[in-house]
Amino acid sequence: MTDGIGLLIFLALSLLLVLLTVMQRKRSYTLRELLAFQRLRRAIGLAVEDGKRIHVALGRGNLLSENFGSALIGLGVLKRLSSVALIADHPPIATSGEGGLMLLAQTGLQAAHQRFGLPPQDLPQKAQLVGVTPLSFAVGSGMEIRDERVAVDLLIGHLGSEAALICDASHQQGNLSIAGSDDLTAQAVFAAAASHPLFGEEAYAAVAYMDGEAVHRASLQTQDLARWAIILFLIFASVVKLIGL
Amino acid sequence: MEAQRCPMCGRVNPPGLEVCQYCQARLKPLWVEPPQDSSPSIEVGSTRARTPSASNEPLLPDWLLESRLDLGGESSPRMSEQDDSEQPLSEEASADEERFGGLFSDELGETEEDVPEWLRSLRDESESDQGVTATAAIEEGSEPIPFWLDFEEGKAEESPSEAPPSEKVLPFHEMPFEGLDLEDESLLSEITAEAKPISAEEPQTVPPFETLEPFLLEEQPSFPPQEQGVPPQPSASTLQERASLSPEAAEDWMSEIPSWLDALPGQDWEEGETAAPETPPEFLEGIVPPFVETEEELSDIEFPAWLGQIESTLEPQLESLMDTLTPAETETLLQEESLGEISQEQPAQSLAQEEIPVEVVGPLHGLRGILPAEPLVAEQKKPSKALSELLVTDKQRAQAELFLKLIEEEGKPKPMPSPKRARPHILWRMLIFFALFAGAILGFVQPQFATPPQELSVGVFDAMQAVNQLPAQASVLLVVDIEGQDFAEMQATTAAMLDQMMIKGAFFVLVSANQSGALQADRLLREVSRLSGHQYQPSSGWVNLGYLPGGVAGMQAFSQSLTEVLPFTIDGEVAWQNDRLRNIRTLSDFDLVVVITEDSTRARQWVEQLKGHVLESRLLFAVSAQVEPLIRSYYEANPRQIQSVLAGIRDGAIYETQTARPGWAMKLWGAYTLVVLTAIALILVGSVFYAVLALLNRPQAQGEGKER
Amino acid sequence: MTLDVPYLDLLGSALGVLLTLLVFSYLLGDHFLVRLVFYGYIGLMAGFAVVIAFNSVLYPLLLQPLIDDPLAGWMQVAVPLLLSGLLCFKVSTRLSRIGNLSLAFLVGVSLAALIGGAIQGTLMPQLSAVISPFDLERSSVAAADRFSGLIEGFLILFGTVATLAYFHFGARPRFSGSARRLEWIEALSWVGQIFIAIALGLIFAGLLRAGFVALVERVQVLLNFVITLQQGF
Amino acid sequence: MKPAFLRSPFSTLITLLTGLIVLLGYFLDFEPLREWRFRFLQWAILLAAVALFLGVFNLLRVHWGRLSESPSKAVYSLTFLGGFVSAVLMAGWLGIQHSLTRAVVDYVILPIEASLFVIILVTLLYALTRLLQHRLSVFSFVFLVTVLLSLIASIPLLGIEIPLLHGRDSLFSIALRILGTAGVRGLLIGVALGSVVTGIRVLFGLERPHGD
Repeated sequence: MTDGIGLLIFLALSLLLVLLTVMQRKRSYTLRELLAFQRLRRAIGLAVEDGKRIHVALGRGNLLSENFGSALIGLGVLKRLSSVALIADHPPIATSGEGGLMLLAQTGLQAAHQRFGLPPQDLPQKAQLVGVTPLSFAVGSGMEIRDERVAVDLLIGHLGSEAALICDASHQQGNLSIAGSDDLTAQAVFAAAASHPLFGEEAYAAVAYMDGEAVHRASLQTQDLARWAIILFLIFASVVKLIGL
Repeated sequence: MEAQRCPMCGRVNPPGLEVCQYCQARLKPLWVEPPQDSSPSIEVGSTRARTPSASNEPLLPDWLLESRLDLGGESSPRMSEQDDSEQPLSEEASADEERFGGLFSDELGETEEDVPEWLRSLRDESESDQGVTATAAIEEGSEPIPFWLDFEEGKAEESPSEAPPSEKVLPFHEMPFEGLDLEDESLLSEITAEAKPISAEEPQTVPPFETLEPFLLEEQPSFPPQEQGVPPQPSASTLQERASLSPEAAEDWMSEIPSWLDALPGQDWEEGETAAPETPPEFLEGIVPPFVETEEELSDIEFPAWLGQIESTLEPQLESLMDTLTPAETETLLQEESLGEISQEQPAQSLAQEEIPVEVVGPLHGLRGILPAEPLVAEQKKPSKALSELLVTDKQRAQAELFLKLIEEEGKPKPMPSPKRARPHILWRMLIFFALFAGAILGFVQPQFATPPQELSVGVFDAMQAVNQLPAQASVLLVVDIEGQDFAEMQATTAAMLDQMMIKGAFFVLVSANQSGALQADRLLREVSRLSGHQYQPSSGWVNLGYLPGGVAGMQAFSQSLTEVLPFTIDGEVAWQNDRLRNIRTLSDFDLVVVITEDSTRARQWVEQLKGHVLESRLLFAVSAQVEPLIRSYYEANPRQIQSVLAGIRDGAIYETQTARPGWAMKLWGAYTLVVLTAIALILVGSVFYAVLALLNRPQAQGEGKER
Repeated sequence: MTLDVPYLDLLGSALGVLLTLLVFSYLLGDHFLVRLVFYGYIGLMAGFAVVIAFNSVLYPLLLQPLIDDPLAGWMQVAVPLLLSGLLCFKVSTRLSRIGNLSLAFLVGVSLAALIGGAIQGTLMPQLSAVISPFDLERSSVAAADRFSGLIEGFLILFGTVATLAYFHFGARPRFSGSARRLEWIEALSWVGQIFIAIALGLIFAGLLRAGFVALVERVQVLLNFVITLQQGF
Repeated sequence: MKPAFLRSPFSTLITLLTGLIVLLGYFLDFEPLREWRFRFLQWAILLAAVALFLGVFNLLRVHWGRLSESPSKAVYSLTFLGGFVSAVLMAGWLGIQHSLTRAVVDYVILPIEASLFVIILVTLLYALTRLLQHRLSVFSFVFLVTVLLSLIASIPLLGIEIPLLHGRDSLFSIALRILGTAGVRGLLIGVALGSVVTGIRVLFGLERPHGD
């Protein structure tokens, strides 16, 4: 029974997403303002102008679990950033704590280079697996932040308490850190230690706020609709359970 | 032969005339300076990067510095060096130089192909559509917008009727890089709305360079002494002298250091001072084509579209102005014109001489290669009031001033911005560390400060019950998903429970969904065994299945068929051949499953994946305190999804207290409580301090924000 | 205080203490020695991870079938071996496209794990957990406690709804150029952020408590070492 | 801009097919699907392990390259390579449970990790105390107060336990637990929703964050 409901949820969300993507062409979905992304846009411009890099920490999420979702967002952000920063010849650097994520990041960066007709150079340095365990990943990322003239740190992916070390390295360098994760511990850390924390679903809106493509706006619209459907369902189901139907 | 346009009044004259039929100005120049390809032209509008020498002369705009270098005959190497070493801007600037050279070149026989791309687009555009902005044209051509274009654009848009009071802009006066403005000014500056009469007593070339003179004297000691004392009036002889200087001589002179240029930027020219030098220096030659054009050249020259626009707008204005003049004013004007004619005669006679004159008065004292007398004399005429004025609106002037300020700011040495690093507040961090450290030491040295937790937590009670119900020689699956960082806490949380299991002779199967956990699992059992006095060893006491890869998928597969998913131990030995594990085939065969983790996500994943494969009554969670808020809801759910949750050192200490076997948790408890107390104090003090600091700074920050 | 460190482990303890102090010195800032420690640590962990991954994954899934039964084993491992081989091309910039097939496969399975895991592992259990306090028939709670359970359930339901409302992205553009949500959503999301703050605050406090234990353990190790030295010399 | 599935149709198709097979295996109780799902998961686990190897290889390559750079960087890289080689030799040759390997875990890895956690602790406390300075908001205030109260409630204050504050069943604990649980549930549901929609977006090739 629950399996069937799961499939139903999947199909409904898929249908909604496709429909809303098509509808975006007629009427774009207006998004609320999120300070973090306003700052990010400005910081990217300044970083590119200043010849500094942008660092994306993709986390250490296992590819074969639901942690992969936030890492996908991190990869999407990396892709957009590389499109901007390649113009200034300062491509972003990506650090990860998982081999698969590193490969995906390298593939994304390579594609970005090819889009600009540039030969991909130093990919092993630009997208690295800096450590295979949470702490070694955090320590490795921290050292990359210090060594690579980074101006903006984006921590989007599955992280844990070790994220505090990355935020601290970023803070000590005077960087802007924008951080979001699917992990609650990481979110708690970001609440205190990041310049601009992204809570819960906010991290999943990063790509939409960066490029505003139809599919990303449609994603957020889908999430909005699904969320209200969930809210209605919770209220309705609670009442039904309470009256014993 | 085509009709020729008067360089003074701008009106069209029939071909063949030597003087303008309207203003009597000479149409054919008596002397034409041969085009000097090698003569460097000033860079107009260049935004060249600063050269090292420029840093010593903060007030010297780069464009001027470059022009000076060029004039000094060292342009090529310097330029090439710069082009190699400096930013692309330098290349752009040299490209600009070429463009302007092309624009103001005397080589009027340029073909359409020779016209720079941007200029062609500009011309095409102005021919085709006057309304389209030049900026757009440049953008279409993917060319950087020349800065002056905006000014021109603004000028072209000014309608005569709506034009605000126009104002004369002096050459180099705060807009040294504006080629076209400069040109217009050189072309027309002497004839202003006020129509200042130019007399021999009025040395119009002096004031701008007045302050330079001593400097020049120092720099040019080789000039004849008699020339130094020459009064500033240009006499006929000096004019002759100038005209007699050959272009070659001028070139030779130009190869010398033009020291007067050194001081140029330092001069603060007052607005309203006499504008053009009597004999414009050579570097202006390229930007004053109307004065040096031959008749043929004049007929061939193609005026830039913007100039045509100005003319077309000004001509009616001029005519209306002439109509409004009173007879007396007209007479005065005619007198002035006749004066001009007189002065025009002498240079004409001296044209036969091939020497280029040497300036003997004023700031141009000693200079050769300045523009010859003919244009000079012609310049003194006032053929047209309207054309004499460069229409510069207040807005444009303000923009120009702003631009100059920007350039000046660029020229000023700026202190290197200190690395934008946030102050790490090392002191506060060290204070936090040492305070906590001291608290911990005090806790160890004086354990009486701490009291053990007295309450019997429901979670601990349930866990104790589950362990107590274990049969002897039970098989227990320990999922150890911990990192080294949390080892101490997890050991404190689980030590009492594991001790109880060891007392019952339980056999452990260890597995971990992370790589560190695989290393830590062994250590956990070793430490508990050692501290509690057991003799637990690998193989006899436990089997470590090692790392379970694949995240949730791996957990799921493991839950379904553990023996297939993890057939070997961490050291690659066959796992399930152990006597104590012969009866284990599925998860439900274990007497108890304990998940030990510090990761909230993995804790949740394990709950979901073990659901249905393990009885709730046989599923225990021992988690870090950080995971408690998340996992406790599963324990408190209705119906309950797990048997119990032990969270953090507190539950470990309670467990030890209840079993009356003080262990690792109780050993740390005293120091722990003091450290927590210290931390609470630090948080309170620090937060209040920084909050007050923020509140105090707030009005200031708001004020700054408003100012911005 | 009793000594927990055996004398034979003194050397190891000394190394541990030295490393502890070096890492603590990181609080003063990044420096050469602490970097050496970090790089060595990263290297060690990478080495262990490789060996563990080999023992736990590559050996049982790729090599063991071949050892057990070479013929059948080849059939079994042919596809994963091919996929793995193709993935190895990813190390080369020029030939990396060849590895895209394997990567696409890996991403496909990962996405399925992501979607399936999120729906079945999080979404549905959490939804069910929000509703469950209202299911009085299945409740195992004593009748006396049902009322408080209901109150608790209502609070959690309200908090969950408010928290969910906090994430609402859709907004209405304003004349000022900004975009703001409807007023009542704004109000609900304001309440939602309080719940989020409390949840994250609790987790943060738990993280601090875990850290305190780590600190206390380190201090104990240092003290033990000092006492051992005092007793030994 | 063309959708991702048009730019890389082959990769998108592979991703879609494998994803749908595994996903349907999740949702539908249909034996062939389950079998294929299990097989695909096994292959993916293997690929993930190979990816780890490639990641470590990449790390080795980077550090190998740095050996020829400045001496300081070379020393760091040498340390990294030394650590790696010794770990492989120890764990691979002697075994994870060998006494030498255990000693390295006990006396090198554990002290470093535990000490790093102390650094994290100090960093977090430092960040917490400066929270109100950075963001003076209701959220920050509630967050800070929750942390403080939670810490206070976790230990007896100099031997005294306040009834309403201390203990897991105290009013304060219950209130915090209820409010916290609500927040946690909302966050988790939101994250799950975001994950699912992101996954669908990539699965159907509407976006390829890792490609063209």
